[in-house]
Amino acid sequence: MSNAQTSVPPPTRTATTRNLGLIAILGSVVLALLGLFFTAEDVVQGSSVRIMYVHVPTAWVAYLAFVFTAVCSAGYLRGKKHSLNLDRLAGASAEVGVIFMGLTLVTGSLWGRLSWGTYWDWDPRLTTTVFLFVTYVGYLAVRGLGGTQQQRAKRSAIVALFAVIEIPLVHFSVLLWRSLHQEATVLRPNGDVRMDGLMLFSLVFGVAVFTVIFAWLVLHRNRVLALVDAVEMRGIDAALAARHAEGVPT
Amino acid sequence: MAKDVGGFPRRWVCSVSLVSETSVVDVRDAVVLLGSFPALAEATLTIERGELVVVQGANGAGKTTLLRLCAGLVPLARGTARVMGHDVGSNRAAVRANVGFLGHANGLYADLTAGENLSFWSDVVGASRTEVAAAAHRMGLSERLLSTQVGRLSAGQKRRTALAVMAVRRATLWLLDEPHAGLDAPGRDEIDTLLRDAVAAGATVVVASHELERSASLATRRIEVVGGRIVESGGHS
Amino acid sequence: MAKDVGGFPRRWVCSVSLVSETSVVDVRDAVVLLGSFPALAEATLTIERGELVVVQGANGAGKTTLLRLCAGLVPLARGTARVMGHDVGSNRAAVRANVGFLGHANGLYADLTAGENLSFWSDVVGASRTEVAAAAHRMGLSERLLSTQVGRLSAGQKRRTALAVMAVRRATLWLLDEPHAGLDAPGRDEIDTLLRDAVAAGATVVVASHELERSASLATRRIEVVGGRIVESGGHS
Amino acid sequence: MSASRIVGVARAVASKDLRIEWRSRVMTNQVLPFAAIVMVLFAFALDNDGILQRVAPGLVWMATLFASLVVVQRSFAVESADSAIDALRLAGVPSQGVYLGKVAALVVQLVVCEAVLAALALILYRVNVDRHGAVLLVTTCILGSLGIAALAAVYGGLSVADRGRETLLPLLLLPALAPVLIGATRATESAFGSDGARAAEGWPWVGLLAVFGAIFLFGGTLGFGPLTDE
Amino acid sequence: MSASRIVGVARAVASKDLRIEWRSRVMTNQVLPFAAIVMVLFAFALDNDGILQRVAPGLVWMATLFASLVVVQRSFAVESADSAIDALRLAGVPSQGVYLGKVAALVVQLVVCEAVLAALALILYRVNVDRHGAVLLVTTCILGSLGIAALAAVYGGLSVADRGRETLLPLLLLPALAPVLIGATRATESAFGSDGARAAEGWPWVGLLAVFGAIFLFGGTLGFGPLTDE
Ligand code: HEM
Ligand SMILES: Nc1ncnc2c1ncn2[C@@H]1O[C@H](COP(=O)(O)OP(=O)(O)OP(=O)(O)O)[C@@H](O)[C@H]1O
Ligand SMILES: Nc1ncnc2c1ncn2[C@@H]1O[C@H](COP(=O)(O)OP(=O)(O)OP(=O)(O)O)[C@@H](O)[C@H]1O
Ligand SMILES: [Mg+2]
Ligand SMILES: [Mg+2]
Repeated sequence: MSNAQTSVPPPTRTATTRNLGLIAILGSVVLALLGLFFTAEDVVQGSSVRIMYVHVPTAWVAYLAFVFTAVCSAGYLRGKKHSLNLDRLAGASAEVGVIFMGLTLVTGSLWGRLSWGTYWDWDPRLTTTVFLFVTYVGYLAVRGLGGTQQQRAKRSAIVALFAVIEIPLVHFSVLLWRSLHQEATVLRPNGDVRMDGLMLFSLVFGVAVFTVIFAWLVLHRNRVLALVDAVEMRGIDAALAARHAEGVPT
Repeated sequence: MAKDVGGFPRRWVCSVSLVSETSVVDVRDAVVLLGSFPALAEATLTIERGELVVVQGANGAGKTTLLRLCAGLVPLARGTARVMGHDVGSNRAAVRANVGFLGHANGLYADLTAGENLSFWSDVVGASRTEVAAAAHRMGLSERLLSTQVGRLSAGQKRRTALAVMAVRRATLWLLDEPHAGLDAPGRDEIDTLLRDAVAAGATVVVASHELERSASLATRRIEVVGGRIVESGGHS
Repeated sequence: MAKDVGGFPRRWVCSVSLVSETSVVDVRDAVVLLGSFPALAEATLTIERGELVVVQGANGAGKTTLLRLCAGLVPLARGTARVMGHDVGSNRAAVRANVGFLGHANGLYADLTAGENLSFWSDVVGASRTEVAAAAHRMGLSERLLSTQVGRLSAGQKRRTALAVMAVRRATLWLLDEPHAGLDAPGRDEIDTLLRDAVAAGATVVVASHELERSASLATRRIEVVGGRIVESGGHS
Repeated sequence: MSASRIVGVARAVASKDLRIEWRSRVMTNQVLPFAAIVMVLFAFALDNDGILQRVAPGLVWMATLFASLVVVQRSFAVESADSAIDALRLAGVPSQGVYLGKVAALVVQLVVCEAVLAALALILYRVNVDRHGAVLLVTTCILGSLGIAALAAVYGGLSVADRGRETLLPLLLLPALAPVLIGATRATESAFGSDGARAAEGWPWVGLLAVFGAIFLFGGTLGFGPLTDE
Repeated sequence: MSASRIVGVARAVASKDLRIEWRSRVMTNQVLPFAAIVMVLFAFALDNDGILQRVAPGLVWMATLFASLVVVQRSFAVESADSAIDALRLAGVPSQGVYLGKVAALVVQLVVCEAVLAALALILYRVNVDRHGAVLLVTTCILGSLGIAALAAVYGGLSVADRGRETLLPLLLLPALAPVLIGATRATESAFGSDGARAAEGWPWVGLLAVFGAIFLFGGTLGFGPLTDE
């Protein structure tokens, strides 16, 4: 049943992936140049505003990754043949998403240190970010529970659907949190940052670059996961042989 | 009105007849992984309706796993398994609805009394009070025992309660893992009668057992599990 | 140096000889209450050193309770009970130090591997690595099983591990509650040999069992528990 | 599966769970004393100024969260202890029935817990609740419990399937429940009038809780079967 | 019973318990996440004014208390699950050895838990600890854990003896531990400098903790055998 789905996956050495990789590298270089040299310093924040070109794209692409995970999971559950490939895509996307969300946390903390003088503040969005991060760490833990590959796929697909409805729930409830009461404590200059054209362009460009990096990583990670599954299936053959030998009296 | 066959309600027989064209159990090259260990390693087995099959084999050979596979409790890694015409991989609910299973554990709630356990399970499967009372009586559960918390019963009394629960269930395929363990001599005889009656009423019974003498007299067929495979399959006795 | 008798270290024999003047078990009119239920109701029993006594009786008769009383695990409500010369009521520590007990449960830690369980218990009772290895080998525990968590073993493999733990212990009085349950045929034979060896080495063995044929060949004496009393006591075979 | 069958199974499961709880008193002897001592100790620690009234709602719901962890773990430990879960799977009953029964029993236990905690808070922290506040409080408790129970039962079912998996439960449950906790705390603050909040301000939060409850219950009813079905 | 035998048994029991914990990760996956989320939510709830720093020590110890309940229950559940406790009783080992082994394993787990919680408090609540404070903090953690573990193991042993009795544990343990909790909280407050307390003020509390620890440990060593011996 699942044998066919775990045969050796197609190679990633296709023109598309290679080009994606190239674009990702070039894009990163351009983004670094834009961010570090061409964009202006911020009036208030000085040079530290340059963190934004990593911070914001990683956050948004992490959201994207989680949504993609959910889409793949729904596809897995709806599909007649329960494609393990969709499941692996979901897993790969969540892994990359967790990494990006982690990057958001790290860059945010560093930025916070520079602009607020502290690594952490009890801002709603920061708290949201932590909850989401933990949620998807939990999702990855569910993937690691063991069992057959189809079991893993089914379980984690359902958990992914639960997790993704948490994104808006967590997001809005925590935003409402302050808005109902005192709001002045929010230190972060949300929309207040005046953006000139180049800054805005760099930000959008950053998002694009990180999206390409995301796609590239997911493609490769997906292949690795497929290989891991295939290796697991091969391991079964050896285990079967050993098991059969048990019956032979010594 | 449904007439009883050997003490069992007629509806069992009816529901069996719906799928009588195919084998009750049809397992082919089944591989079941527990962790990464192939507890069943390409096992192949066919059981026809009305058989009383005794499964033997060394400790760890895979008897329990075979029964759990037939009950749709463990996933299949490779091969095929059809039980009562339903695919165990894709249509577990249908399989489970018609299977009665008694494992090494009793599946009872220790905090509830034996009577409460029985009536919970009968509520769940929709059995009547009289069926419950009959099953309890059959397994020798006195009023005193029925009102004692299961956690306080002796090992054999627990097993008897579990068997009563099993008997209340309207299963067309009975899967029992060492049902004799812990029972006294009259209890063992009672089980044998229970299983024979079930077969007479049209059910199919698979019993894993280490008691070779006892099972020899009970079985219509004996099979042996060795190293995760069914290697030797005796003919009908 | 201690020389072995029938595979068992000499020191067992020595420690037995210290209390050889009295009966190993001497229970008189013992009443044991579980909750308010008299699981033992004025039971009287004497067992001499070197006997291999099989205890039979219906489910709930009180066999387990009798064994637990001899092990000093349940308190005496009335009557007297002396085990190896020590009063079970007042000097439990002395009783327990010389008793090996295997109940319906295995007493193993499910999260530890079989090997870790064995070495924990041998550390606790002070047995050597070679004794442990010998016991594991004797009970058929392979390297693979020894490095598998007990919670994942099959029912019989767990029982084998528990028996290996039991064998590692230097008991002078062995109390076993249905040791055969769950074991395959070779395992059952192995236990019988183990018990006979223990008796040969000077230990005393009490086994509760429902397997009448098997225990008949094993026992030097058979007793029956009926309604919390020992009513019928066959002579030495 | 017919709806009446689902309801029947749900009722059987819920009453069984409640009876077991009644016998074993895990809630009364284990959860409530802990929660109570936490509240008392806080009362001691933060006596002097108005902090207490401010913390009270948060404490009540934190304690409820704790209770829900213990209770849901227990609720599924009972199923796995002697493999009753296998028997349930094999009874051919609709998993929706089992799920709804579990949720119902959890809700009852959590509401009891909250009632005790809220009463404690009222007494210890000298909180005053007017009639409007009382209505708000009761609604909050019921909807909050529903949201917690609906999600806890799903993840509890996932974690029961295999030995050692139960440690996953808090990891999955806690971040997901954070919004419920926040909503319930906010609504309770309004009911308690902490920080000068007025009861009317609490109703939007109650609405949020209702949404959570509905979503989780719906998702749970669909997802419980496949998740627990190994 | 010779002292070396006691130490040998204690070591075997402690390492067995720690290994089981290592395998099952109840502490890391279950207790710590809960404690952490409690601290996060509190931080979130009580952000603006200086309350956080004031509550931090209390929270750390409340979380430790919670952890100790879970851990000690688990520590004895492991013994009763498959009746290993019977085997332990029958092994002819000195009960003092079993007790001390249990206590040692508990102390290790609790200290780890406190370290994490204290670190969290330092980061999340922006508490500053100077060198003197750090020494005080470490001493407090060790002695506090010892007191909790020494008492918890006794009552844990009592509660394991019979089915259903485990729910008694919190009821027995919590009131008895209140003084330890208060002492430890006060000492930690001094270490954290909450409310302008100075580190030097904490040492008398540490002395109190030491006294508690010693008394409980002594009493436990004597009482554990008779209490668990059914
Ligand atoms: C640990 C600290 C931080 C975390 C976890 C964090 C997290 C996030 C997240 C998750 C987003 C995406 C929000 C969304 O679109 O829904 C975001 C956006 C953003 N963050 Fe941060 N952040 C942190 C610190 C900071 C700091 C210190 C600044 C600037 C002073 C900052 C400035 C921004 C800006 C400008 C955006 C994009 C605009 C927007 O809010 O939509 N962040 N951050
Ligand atoms: N997670 C695991 N890792 C390694 N081996 C495992 C795991 N789970 C199960 N096993 C092995 O799989 C086999 C399970 O066999 P099963 O329980 O079906 O045996 P059985 O024939 O019922 O034996 P018994 O007669 O003892 O009941 C055992 O050999 C067991 O050691
Ligand atoms: N708390 C209690 N309340 C009422 N009856 C109890 C209680 N605890 C134990 N019993 C009864 O005490 C008896 C215990 O007997 P015991 O366990 O010794 O039986 P046994 O001979 O070992 O039976 P088996 O062959 O089933 O193992 C049982 O009849 C049980 O129902
Ligand atoms: Mg088996
Ligand atoms: Mg018994």
